[in-house]
Amino acid sequence: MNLAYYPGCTLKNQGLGFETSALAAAQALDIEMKELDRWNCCGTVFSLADEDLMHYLAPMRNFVRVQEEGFDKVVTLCSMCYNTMKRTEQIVKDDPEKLKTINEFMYREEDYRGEVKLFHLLELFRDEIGYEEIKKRVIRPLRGLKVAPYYGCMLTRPKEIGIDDWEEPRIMEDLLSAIDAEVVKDPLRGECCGAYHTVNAKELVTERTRMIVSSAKKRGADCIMLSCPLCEFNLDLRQRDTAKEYTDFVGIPVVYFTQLLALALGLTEDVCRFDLHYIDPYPVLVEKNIIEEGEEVHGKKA
Amino acid sequence: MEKKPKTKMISVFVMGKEHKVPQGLTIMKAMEHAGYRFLRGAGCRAGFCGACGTVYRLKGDYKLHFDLACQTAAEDGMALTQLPFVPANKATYHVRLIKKEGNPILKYYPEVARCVSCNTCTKACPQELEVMDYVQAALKNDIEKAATLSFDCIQCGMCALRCPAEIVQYHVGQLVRRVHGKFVNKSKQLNKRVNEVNKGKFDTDINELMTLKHAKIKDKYSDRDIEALH
Amino acid sequence: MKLRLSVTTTNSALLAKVEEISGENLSKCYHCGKCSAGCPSLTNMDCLPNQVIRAVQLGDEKVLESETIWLCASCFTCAVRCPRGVDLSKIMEALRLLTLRKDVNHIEVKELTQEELDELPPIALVSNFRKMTS
Amino acid sequence: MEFINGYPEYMRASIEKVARTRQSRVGKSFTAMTLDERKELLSKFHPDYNVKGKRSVEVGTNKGEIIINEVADLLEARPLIAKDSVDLSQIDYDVDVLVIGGGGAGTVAALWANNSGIAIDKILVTTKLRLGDSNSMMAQGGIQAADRPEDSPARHYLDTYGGGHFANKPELVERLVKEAPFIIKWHESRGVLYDRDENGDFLELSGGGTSRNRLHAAKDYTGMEILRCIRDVARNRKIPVLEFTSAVELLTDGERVTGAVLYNMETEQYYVVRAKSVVLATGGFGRLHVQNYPTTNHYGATGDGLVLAYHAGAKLRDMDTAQYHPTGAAFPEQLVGLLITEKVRGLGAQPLNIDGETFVFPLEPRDVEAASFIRECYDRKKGIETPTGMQGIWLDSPLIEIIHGEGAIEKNLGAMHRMFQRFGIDMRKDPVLVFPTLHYQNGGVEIDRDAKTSLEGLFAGGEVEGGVHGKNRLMGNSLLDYNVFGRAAGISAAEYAKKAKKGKLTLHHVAKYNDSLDKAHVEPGLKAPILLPEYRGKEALSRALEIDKVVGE
Repeated sequence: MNLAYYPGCTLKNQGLGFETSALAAAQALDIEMKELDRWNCCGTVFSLADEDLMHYLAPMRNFVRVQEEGFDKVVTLCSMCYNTMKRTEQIVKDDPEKLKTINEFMYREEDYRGEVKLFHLLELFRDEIGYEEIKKRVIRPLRGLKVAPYYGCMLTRPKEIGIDDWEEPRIMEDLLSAIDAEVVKDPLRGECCGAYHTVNAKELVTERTRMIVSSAKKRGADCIMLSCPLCEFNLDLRQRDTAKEYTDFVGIPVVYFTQLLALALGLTEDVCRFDLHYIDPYPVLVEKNIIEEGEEVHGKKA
Repeated sequence: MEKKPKTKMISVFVMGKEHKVPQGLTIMKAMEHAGYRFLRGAGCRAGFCGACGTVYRLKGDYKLHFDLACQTAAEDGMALTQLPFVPANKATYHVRLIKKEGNPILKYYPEVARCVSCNTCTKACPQELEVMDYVQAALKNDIEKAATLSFDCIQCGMCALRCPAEIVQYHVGQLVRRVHGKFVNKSKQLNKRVNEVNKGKFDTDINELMTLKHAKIKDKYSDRDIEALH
Repeated sequence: MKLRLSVTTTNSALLAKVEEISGENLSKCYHCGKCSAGCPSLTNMDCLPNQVIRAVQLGDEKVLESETIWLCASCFTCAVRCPRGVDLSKIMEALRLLTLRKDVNHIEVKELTQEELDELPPIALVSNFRKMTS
Repeated sequence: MEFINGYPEYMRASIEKVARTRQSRVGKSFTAMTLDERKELLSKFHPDYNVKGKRSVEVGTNKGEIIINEVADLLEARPLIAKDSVDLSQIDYDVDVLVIGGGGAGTVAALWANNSGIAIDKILVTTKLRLGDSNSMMAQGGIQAADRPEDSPARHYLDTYGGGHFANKPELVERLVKEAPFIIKWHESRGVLYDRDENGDFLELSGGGTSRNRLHAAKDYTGMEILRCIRDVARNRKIPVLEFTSAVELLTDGERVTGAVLYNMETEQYYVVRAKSVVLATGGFGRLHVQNYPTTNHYGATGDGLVLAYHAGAKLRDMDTAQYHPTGAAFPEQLVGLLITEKVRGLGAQPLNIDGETFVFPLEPRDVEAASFIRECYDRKKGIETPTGMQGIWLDSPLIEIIHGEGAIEKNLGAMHRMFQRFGIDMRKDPVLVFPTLHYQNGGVEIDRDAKTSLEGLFAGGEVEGGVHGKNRLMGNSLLDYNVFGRAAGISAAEYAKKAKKGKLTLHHVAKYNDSLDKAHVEPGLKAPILLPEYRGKEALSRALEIDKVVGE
């Protein structure tokens, strides 16, 4: 499969482990993903104003890059990138006038023809590889690990671009089943984490983190699994601030779906970069015999 | 010697005022020919210092052009003004204290996160740099790429004046280059040589040269072997 | 925030502008309150999301000063649940833009501390600045 | 005028001749000159050897010495301000160290004065244009430092001393070469991005007159990369800088330098500065257009520092020579005077006359090469005239790709290729037009190894000082000079300021100087320092229009 890969800015910063585990897992599944030579931040949030063409430029430009490099398919891991770019893909398909106006403004670029198709990596696993196939490739089943999948907003809403049903999604649950982990179904899996309010209204995010994490924990989850670096930051690092507010609060680790998949495919832990997480996932992974005690990775001893 | 034809005169509009100047001059020289004396708006006069950023439109064309007055030919009907100064805040930092982790650029220039990838900065760059790409590289913490792409920046500031996100690209470029410089592999032989000099390793040789008679040192100079010839 | 709604305060210019920016037809809303019921930011809001629509319908410009429009996190829960197909997230965006387009920021970037900037990932800054700075 | 591929139509006949003879010139070289031939050529055609280009100065410390006309004119000009034109009792700035000049040397001096214990608010930098506007910013080639195992500071000494015709001051060369590796290390620690190999060692090149590959470069923006980085350090430290403010006279108490009178060129106000010590870092004199040559120098290079120091009684040296680079661009007008690196000839491009004939060995020493170009244009009348009336010689750049293969120009001379391309000239297909250009002030205010001038309280660093380079500077030693002696001046000025008391502020030396001008019967006319060159009206056109009036007669 000939695929371009669009990382997004946070996967090169705090979310590095998302990228490294995804690339390693993809390789193990024989998927070739080529990072675009040139790409820019997608803008992270899709402009919701109908006439605000300026904010379509960033995602559009990335589609131009995909086209320039000779691909017609591009895959992304980050939920926010997925959402922003997918909605842009939709807009230019539905509104050729908008496409024309944007192309004219970006006169230094080649015209975007509107033909690139964007996938989320989860879709790729489900639809192109197939969970049955993934199941066959599992070397280290995550048996006994109780995982609460968390969708947040951007993977399933709005309906038109969701990668799964917005009320009853199962794409993450099915992946977890394929790698033999135990699914903890949490009613708050589609609730918003507070998103960018983490910058200016930390207390709002802290409260939502408490709700979402506590709910998953109450249902017996060992960890939360997600696909968005902003949700990850809020549900993971903001547990620190939650704990300051609620002294009885006990958190659980937050991991990316690619990290669990990489472990299941038998890859070494260093592709996961768990050292970048605030709540250390090691103890629980050791406890569930998924990682052997004493393995030293990135200076941290499990 | 071949006879050269008479030089044609062209019209240049400096801040709206029309001047007739000989064809083939730079904008800078055309303005001087017209009687302007630069204080601001001229520096190295060779495309290195960024003092003479100029914005102009050509006859009948809606496009706004950005160039250096010292490196661009005046054209007939050109309407121009200089932008010799750009109000821009420079962050204060100490490169010695900067860490690679996190995003050091966003720490000092958080407004980089406001970039909408409109590419207007790139269009405004007289050096034809991919300004937007280096700002984006900085955002994703690809310091090396940002340093490389911004290397030829002469800090004229046209990018910062055009940016709808109000980013000061050229200061961001300065920071990324210094941060990159901090983390590149350092020269071992340089370190060794500095220590040798400090210990006086070359003092005897140099003292000998300093006290040598004129004819002797002339011979020594003529006889020295030259690496470039090998 | 208390909204005083009356026919005399009706300002159809506001309604027209919001409909133009958002592309949404506000008169479709029949105030069932489903949007407010599912809104994750509700506890911090000074008026209900469907009250925002009502205010715009009646042209009350005070809605521009409400915290509600800024507390919306564009999670689209309201958008997917609306029985009338109104995308409230787009209306909220339009209302924010009416302030931002006057070159008024909702947050000041320079007030972020070095410690905050040290730990906040780019995704948080980019999204926040897009929603809250002009 | 019609232009075809960047050149005016009338030049095309000559360019075709060049193209026609190209294949037959491959692999053939013009014979190098004998020492006698060189001597004769130089004495007839090199601007430095032109007796009409120099004369004896009539006043001041160097009275009776032979000095370049344009400099002598400047020294014999009436001071800009008289003894009583400024109220010296109103002190506007009271500092420990005043640095005059905000280019490389001035910025380095200010930083090292601060490093040596002078508080930031007790330092003042004053500069005619903006901080950093200087020749230091424009240097392309590189900076010398003998840090490779096969090289040594002693070798660097020998190269520099020989290159300067053995007229350099040995103690200065000693400091220059010994501190060179330290300077590079200092730059490294501040984040200057020199070209390196994968191990972190520098990619070092050879320059004219260097016996080892010793040039540290940052692409072809070496000067810019160093100075913008150092300037950033100074800006982070918030060193006070007065921009667009020139020093117009030093102040003395009769025995030592105690401050300066500054002139705000925008508001036309004078400022009085009292300082315990003063660093002169005003750069060179290229904008004097010695013998009407175009120049590679920046807009403010008018030799002001020489004037200031001389009025106060400082000694100058080596003011009888200037450095001319043989290959400055001569066309298009927009690029006139800009440097075309020696590397172009090194890669095989031959200089040719209007008939496409070779007339000189391409790799003669710089002065010989330059003199032969002048002879070809003004004596043999075989130059190419540009639309603005300049003379030029073809440099047959397409030969480079015949010799080294396609792509060689973009790979080795990328920046220059782009520079010409902006004006529609493709140097891979057509030759480029060149003519010698005024490049560097070899001499200046004499200093000792601590950058002390002959005046108490006055220190100097960079192009304004003399003695480091003798009669000719080597490529890569100017960036080094401003760092080594800018630093030395900053440190010495700081140490001096720590011990010195505040002095009385007078302009008595100016009155005295005026008297000596009267006594020497020098006609009042020009006033100095001149601050900025005059380019209005016809002066806007390129120089070298009337060189034939002084050479080749």
